[in-house]
Order: sequence, then C-alpha cells, then structure tokens
Amino acid sequence: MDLEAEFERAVSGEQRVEPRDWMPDGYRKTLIRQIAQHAHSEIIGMQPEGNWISRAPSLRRKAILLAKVQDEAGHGLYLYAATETLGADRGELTENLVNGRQKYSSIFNYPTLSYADVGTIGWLVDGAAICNQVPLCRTSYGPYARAMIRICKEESFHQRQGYELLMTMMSGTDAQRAMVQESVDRFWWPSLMMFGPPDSESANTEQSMKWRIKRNTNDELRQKFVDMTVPQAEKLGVTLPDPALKWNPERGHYDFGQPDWDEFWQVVGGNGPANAQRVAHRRKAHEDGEWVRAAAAAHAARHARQEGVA
Amino acid sequence: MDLEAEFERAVSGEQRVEPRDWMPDGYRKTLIRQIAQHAHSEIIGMQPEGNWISRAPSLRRKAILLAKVQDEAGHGLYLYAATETLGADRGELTENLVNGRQKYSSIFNYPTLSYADVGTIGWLVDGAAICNQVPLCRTSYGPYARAMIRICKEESFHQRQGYELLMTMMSGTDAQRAMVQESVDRFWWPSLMMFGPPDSESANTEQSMKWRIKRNTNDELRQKFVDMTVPQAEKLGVTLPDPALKWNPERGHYDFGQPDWDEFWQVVGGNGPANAQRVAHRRKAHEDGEWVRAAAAAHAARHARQEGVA
Amino acid sequence: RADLFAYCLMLGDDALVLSQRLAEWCSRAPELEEDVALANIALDLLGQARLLLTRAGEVEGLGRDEDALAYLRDERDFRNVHLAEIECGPFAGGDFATTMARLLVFSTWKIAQYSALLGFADPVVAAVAAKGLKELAYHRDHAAQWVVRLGDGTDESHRRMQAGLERVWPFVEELFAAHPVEQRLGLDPAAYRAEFDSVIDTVLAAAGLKRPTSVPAARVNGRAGRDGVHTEAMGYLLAEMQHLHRSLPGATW
Amino acid sequence: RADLFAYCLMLGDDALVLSQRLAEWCSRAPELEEDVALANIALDLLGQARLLLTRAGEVEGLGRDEDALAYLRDERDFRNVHLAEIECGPFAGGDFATTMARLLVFSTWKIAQYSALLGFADPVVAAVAAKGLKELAYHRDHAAQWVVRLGDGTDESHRRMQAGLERVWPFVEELFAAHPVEQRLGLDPAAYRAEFDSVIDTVLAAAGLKRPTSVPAARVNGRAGRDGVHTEAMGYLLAEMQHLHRSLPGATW
Repeated sequence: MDLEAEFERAVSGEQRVEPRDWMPDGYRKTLIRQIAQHAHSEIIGMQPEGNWISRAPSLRRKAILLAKVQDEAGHGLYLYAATETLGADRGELTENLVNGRQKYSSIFNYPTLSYADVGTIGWLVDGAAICNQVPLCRTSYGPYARAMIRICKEESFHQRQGYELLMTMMSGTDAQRAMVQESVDRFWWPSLMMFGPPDSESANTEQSMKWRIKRNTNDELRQKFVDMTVPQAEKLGVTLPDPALKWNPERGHYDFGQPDWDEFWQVVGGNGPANAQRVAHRRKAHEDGEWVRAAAAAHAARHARQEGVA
Repeated sequence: MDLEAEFERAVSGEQRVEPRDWMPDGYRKTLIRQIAQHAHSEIIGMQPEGNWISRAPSLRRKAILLAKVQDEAGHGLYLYAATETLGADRGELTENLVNGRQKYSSIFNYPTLSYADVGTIGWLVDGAAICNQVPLCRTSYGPYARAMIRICKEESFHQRQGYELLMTMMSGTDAQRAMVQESVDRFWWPSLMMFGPPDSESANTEQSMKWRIKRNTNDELRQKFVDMTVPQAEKLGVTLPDPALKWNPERGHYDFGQPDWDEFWQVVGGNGPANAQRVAHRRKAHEDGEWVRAAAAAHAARHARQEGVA
Repeated sequence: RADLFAYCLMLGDDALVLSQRLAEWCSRAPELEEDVALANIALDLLGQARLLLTRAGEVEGLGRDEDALAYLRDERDFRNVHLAEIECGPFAGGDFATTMARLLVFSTWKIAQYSALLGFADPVVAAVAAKGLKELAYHRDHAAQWVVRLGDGTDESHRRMQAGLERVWPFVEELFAAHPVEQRLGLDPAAYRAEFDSVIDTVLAAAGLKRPTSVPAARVNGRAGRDGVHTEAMGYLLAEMQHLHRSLPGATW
Repeated sequence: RADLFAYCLMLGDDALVLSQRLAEWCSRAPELEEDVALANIALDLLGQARLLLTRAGEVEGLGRDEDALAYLRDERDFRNVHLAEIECGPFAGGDFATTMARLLVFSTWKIAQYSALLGFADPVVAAVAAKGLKELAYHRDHAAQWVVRLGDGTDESHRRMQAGLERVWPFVEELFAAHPVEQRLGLDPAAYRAEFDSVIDTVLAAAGLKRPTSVPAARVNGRAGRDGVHTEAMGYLLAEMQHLHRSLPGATW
C-alpha cells in the first residue's frame, strides 16, 4: 500500500493529517473512538460539578462554577465537531453514550459530596486532564490538535480556579479545612486512575503512539502528574492519602503507591459509584429533549421549503 | 306525597335519617354535594400543611404535623364512605374534584408560606371548621352526623396543637413572633370567609336548615367564631388585622369588619392564589396512581377467580 | 433611601431568582447548544443580580454585601416577582416550552423596564440597566426564536408551547402593577404594558400561537412578590440555594 | 461509648432518613388508604429515630438532643445506609413500585437487625428494637402485599415492580457489610443475610418476580453510608430538611 506508507511517513515526520487527506481505517476509527470518548467525558463531566451550581456558597463561586460547566458543554461541542470531520455522526455518538456502548472518563463516576469537590475536581481532575491533553495539542490529526489547544487553555484556567477555591477554603474555618482534606482523600486515587491502567496492561497504547495520536505512555503521564501535584498539595496544606509517597532523589521523581486497580476495572466496567446515575441522567435529558429537536427540525424543513418556493 | 310529609315530620322532630330510610331526591343530592365537598376539602387540605412536613423545624413538630395530615386523609375516607351510603361513587366524586366540577373549602387555595402557617391553620382554620362542624354532629343524616362527631373530636385536638405551636413561637425569638403575626395577617380574612357569603347572599341556606342539614346561618357561625377567637388572639399576643374589631357591650358580641367578598367570589370561582396548583397536584397524584389501582384490581380479580375455582 | 434599597432588591432578586431557575437546566437541555445558551443567560442575570444586590447593600449602609443579601435573607424579604420563581421545567411544573414562554415574557418586560431606567437618578442602577439591555436583547431574541420554532414545529410542540404560555400568563399582571416603592420613585410599569403586548403579539403571530386566556393569579391580601409574599415554590428554591452558606457560618468563599 | 454513640446514629439515621423519604408521598399516593398507610409507616420510623437520636445524645454526653443531631449535623456525619436516602418516588428516580421494593428490602433487613438487638447491652437500644419489631412487621407485611399485588397485577405493574427491585438491589450489599463499629460491638449483619434472602425469595415467588440481577453499588474508597459517605441525593434531602431550623438559630419549637 503506497498510500499507507506515505501516511506513516507523514505522521512519523510530524506532519498534520487533515480531514481531506487519506488515512488508514484503523487510524480513523481509533481517532473517532478517542475523540468521542473525550467529548462524552466533557458532557458527563457537567453533572458532578453541575450538581453544586444551585447550592454554591457565594454568588461569585456560583458564577465561576456556572461558567466552567458551560465551558465543558462548549468543549463537548468542539470535540463532536472534530469527530464529524472524520465522518462520524453526532446523533449516533450520543446514542452510543446513552446506551453505554461508548465510555467516558471513569472519574465522573464518582459522586460530588461537598463544595470542596468543586475545587478538588478543578485542581486534581482538571490537572490530570491537562497532563493527558497537553501532548494532544501536537497530536497528528489537525482538527483534534486545534480543538485541544483551545480546550487546554480553558482547562488551565479552570485548574487555577479550582486551586484558588481550595486555597480560600484552607485559610477559612476548621470545618472548611476538614472539607478540603476529606475531598482530596476521596479524589486522589481516582485522579491517578485517570491516566489509564499501567502500561503493562494497556492495550491500545503502542499503535496510538506509532500514529502520533498518543505521545506518552500512561505511566509517564501519571508520574508527571504526581511530580507536579505534590508541591501544590504541600503549599495548600493538605495531605495526599498515600503513605508510599516520597521524593526519590535518584530517580528525580516522586515514588508513589498504586491505585486499587480492581476498583478501576470495576468502574470502567460500568459499576462505579455513579455510573448508572450519570448515564440515566444523560439519557433522560436526551429523551426529554426529543420533541424539541423534532420540532426544530420540522420548523427548519418547512422554512427551507417555503424559501425554495419563494 | 305521604312519604315526603312523613320525612319532613321526622327531621323536624329531630329524628335521624338512616341509609335505608326513604328520603327526597333533593335531600340526597344536597347531602352528597355537601359531604363530598367536605371530603374534598380534607383531601385538598392535606397539601398546604403537607407542604411543610419535609421542612418542619423540630422532629416533634414533624411528627405532630405528619399525624395531622394523616388524620385529614382519614377524615376524607370517613366522609367518602358516608357519601357511599347515599349511593354516590367515590371514583366519580374524585373525578369531579380533579375536573373542577366540585368544590372544596376556599381556604385551601391560599399558600402556606412559613411554618407559622401550620399553627395558624390549626388555630384559625380548624377553629372555623369546628364552628361550622359542631352543629353538624346533630345533622339529620345519621352516617354524616356520626362521621362529624369523630372528625370534630380530632379537629379540636388539631386546633389545640396549632394554638400551642403559635404560643411556643410567640415566646420564642423576635423572628418567630414576626412570623406568627405575618401569618395571622394573611389568614384572618380568609378564615372569616370560610363561613360562606353573608346570609343575604347565600343560596342554599334556607332549604338546608329546614332539612336540618344545616342548623345555623353563615353569619351566626361567623359571629360565634369571632367571639371565640378574639380572646385567644389577645392571650397569644397577636393583633387581628381588622381595625373595626371591637367589643359591643349592647350586642354582647364583637363587631367586626367585612372580608373582601370580591376576593371570596374570585377564589370560589377558581381563581384564588393556589386553586390551579391544588387541583393540578391532586390530578397528578390521581393520574400517576392509575396503574397502581389498575394492578390492584387485576390482582384482586384474578385472586377471586382462583378462589372460585378452588 | 429605603425606597432605593427596596427597589434595588426588587431588580436584583428578579435576576437572581430567574438565574437560579435557568441554571437548573444545566446538563438537562434538549441539545448541547442549548445547555450553553441557557447557562449564558443564567450567567448574565447572575451578573446583573450581583451588581444590584451590591448596590442595595451600599444604599442600605449596614455593611451587607451581595452574599449577605442573597444567602441570609428570609423568604419574606425577597422582593422578586412570582414569574421569576415559579417552576417552569426541567423539573415538575413545566418543560422546555414553558421555560421559553417565561423567558420571552420576562425579558420583554425587563427590556421595557430597564429602558425606562436609563435616566434613573441612581447612577449605578442606570448603568446596570444600560449594560443589561444588551444582554436582555439577546435573551429575548433567543426565547422568541424558540417560541416561533416550537409554535411552528410539530403538533406536540405547538400544543406544549401554547400550554407553556397559558402556564406563565397568570403571572404577567404582577409585572405591570406599580408598587408603592416604584410610585414614590416616580416609576410606572403600566406605562410600558402596551409596548410589551405589541412585542408579544408579534412573536405569537409569527409562531401561529394564540394570546393566552388564563386569568391573572390572585394576590394574597392584595400582596405579591414585590411585598415579599411568594408562591410555595419559593421556599424550596431558597432552601436549596442557601443551605450550604447557612451551614458554615463565618466561612469565606 | 464512642462506638455506642456511632451505632445509635446509624440506627437513628436509617429511620429518620427513610421517614423523610416516605413522607414525601403525603398527598401523592395512588389511593387515599395508601396516603394513610405511608404516613403511618413514616411516623413509626420517625418515632424510632427520635428515641435513637435522643439516646445517641445521652451517650455522647455533650448535651446534644434529637434536634441538634437531626438538624445541625452535616452530611458527612450522617451514618444511614444509602438504601434509606436514594430517591424511589414520588419524585424523580422512582415510582410506587420502587418505593415498595425499598420498603420490603429495608423492613425485612431491619427486622433481622432489630431481632439481633433484643439482648443488646444498651437497654435503650434493646427496648427500641423490641418496640420497633412490632411496627416493622406491619411495614414488611404492607410492602410484601403490594409487591405481590404489583408483581401479579398487570403487565405494566409487573414490569415496574421488577424495575423497582433492580433499582434498589445494588444497595442491598451495604446492609450486610459489618462496619468496624458493629464489629467492636460484637454485631454481625452478615449473620442474617440468609434469613433476609429467604424472606425476599418467598415474596418474589408469590409475586412471580425474578431475583434482581443488578450488581452491588461500588463504594468510594471502600466507604459508604455508615462512614458518612453518601450519594448525591443526600445533600438535597438535608438542605430541605434542615434549612428552616438552621435559618432561625436559637429558636425553640
């Protein structure tokens, strides 16, 4: 296959693939799956934080949170648009989500149980997402790379806001400090799981790296996240719930313990604390909106017909 | 008509009419209408107080309120049973309620806006109901009279509980006292309206008095209520919002102002502050329960058939 | 001054409470674009509310800031109109059509109200009105487009849109009833009723919908939202909104 | 003592939170008789909760009464099982069948739990258990009758009843997982799992329903309701329940 060889040469030469370029079927499918999963994560990710909008403890925090959740909807829109450049159908991807055929980031299957979780999600979850996503700004597929540049910029902003909320709470009352620590205790391990299983157990990594879709292994990114986060935790004054966490001067990295991978596989398999709730929520919104979308389509069709006649 | 004359003689001689006795059609219809309206009032009356069960400010108050609302459901049941002794069908009466063809006490078309309203409803609304209902314990139709005896006993208990709640609040904080006064301001006039329009405008009174269904005119009962309530208000330390309210030593009664009868007719006509909400709430519960009642009926029918076979 | 304080609360509470309601759609809208749009509108209104409540606190002069006014006032002291607080979806009591009916009515009325405030004596209120007008023009446009789309969509959407209008229409009269505070400030909402009607009629005509016939909601003792007398929905809204703030007294956020 | 305090909270919170949920049916039940029955059950549970929380306060010895514990504790300090707090109707997340499924599971489990407490070292807890058993027998009976009626009613009711069981089943495992507090008090919920299963199987057989297949709900970091880690529904329940009490500090009721 000349085309295939040409493609391989282009991507290994760091050239961008654009929608009209030829690409192998596997590349296209892998990308659609990965970008859709990312889009779904943004959409499902609206729920755990959205859960606190109505109860935000100050109007300023309410505005910040509402804007952030709105950004997530926006990210979902860019990413679905990127899949459409690959020939995917947004309606079909949504069906895949609400029917559980496609996944989203496992982190959103954990509940948000206090307002500190809003800060922790910003700090740890968005922080981990950024570690995952910064390399994707140089991913081989052009539209995806450009969407990621925009998204990463907004995510960094969200991460700073999350950290700032936690900082404010840590300098508040004892109750607020306890709330932050309790939240970090719950989210630390799930955050480490966001990088996926250890490289030894990761099925898709090798081909994706070759295609320049992925650029780092799960374990590399996880290490980078830990190295970045530990000093931030110290500055914040919270304890990360890992007794094995320790600076290793020889490696020049922090050593850390392993998350409970059984829990990870259970959550990925659909049985986390909130999987059923998240998908049911999305499905309900989708089904409740069916008549609205049908009406908009009917109106648009009638309007188009009338213009055609005129 | 011999039967009719016999009937008239019996009721004017204070004899009780029982289900199997002959009675004029008008008497039967008037009674069904009145008892059904009373039953509907108990059922709709669950809503304004039920509105506060989930938010009751102490567990003791929650228990008292829940028990009271439960009693109202119970009263509804006795009264529907009394209509059934007259040949009415409970399902049909419920349809009449949810379709707005039959009325209920206009007082329940006012919203409950603070916990003090729970006390005020007990004190003023149940108080007015008792004034209306005590004479009905001697009403000519036996099953109705007996239901009223039981209901009046429970209503008196509720009234004392309501008054006790207000007393407790009045000896509490300034905020609590203000809450009570504000609540009494809202409920005073609607309570006076509970006795119906002035005698001069009341259509049904005369025949009902002759049949010994009713035993006092609206205005007589209203006066009795005012005379009873004013000293209670003084003891409580609240101001009744009627500048015309004053002891009249010549009449031996309190003089008082007239409620806004335009408002009364508007509320009775279906356009009070909460009419639409109350009926919609009832209708929704009725419709949502349809499949449950259908299932119970199907199960009972199958069970009966199987027993017949065995 | 007391009148200006009260008036700032009226305007601020209208915006705050409707913002709270609209934000309930977040992650529940019929399409993703609408999640973005409704959040945007809720944010605009929240922004207006913050400026107005802050101004109210300054005028009052007792040191209450926007949060003290939003979180530590009791229901009786909220002065928003009923239209802002009633449930119009996504939960019980409404749907997307009802939400759009309310938004159309609310923003059409607010535009007229803010327009009348452009030369208002208090410069902060006048400035909020000026800035708010641009935002509200977008809100009204957005709502009007949906009302037309749904009115002229399918049979079901037409039926729902008409029902949504009937549901909110009883709360229109309150919008144009001058409150004593407004009267003393020289403001008369009745003055822009005709303008309101004409905008609504235009939208309804384009949508093929009928002017609603539901009668105005009755007042309680002559009082309504502007007097702090609300509907039963308001208490639940405030319980949810205020609970966390009240649970941690003395906390800073 | 700390263990006994915690255990009283566990039992008291189970009863309080389920009572709160059941009372939501008030004025919303499928028939009037059921309004009465559900209110009755909610009252029984509320009564148990009051005795148990009062006892918790006594054991703690810091002067907290039933109201301080019900209204002024934060979510993290509530120790009820998730089964009590999840939404099973009349609002989102359930219907009458789901409510009956939960009530059957809850009361069957509670009967076994209270039976095991009849000889418990703390006489107050033992007495509450003894009194509670009579009430719970009625609750279980009531729920079982409905489960049978709905399982063996119409196609729709059968489908809903099975779905209701599937909805609550993930929360069963937590009921039988011994918490360290229970272990230290010498209590082992696992001991009555077989009894529970046999009662449930009997009812399901009579109803023509299948044993649910939904998998147990995952814990968060190994923790669940008994550790104060709840579902997202809990915060809303507490906001509504506690708001008024917290809004008037120092008030007596």
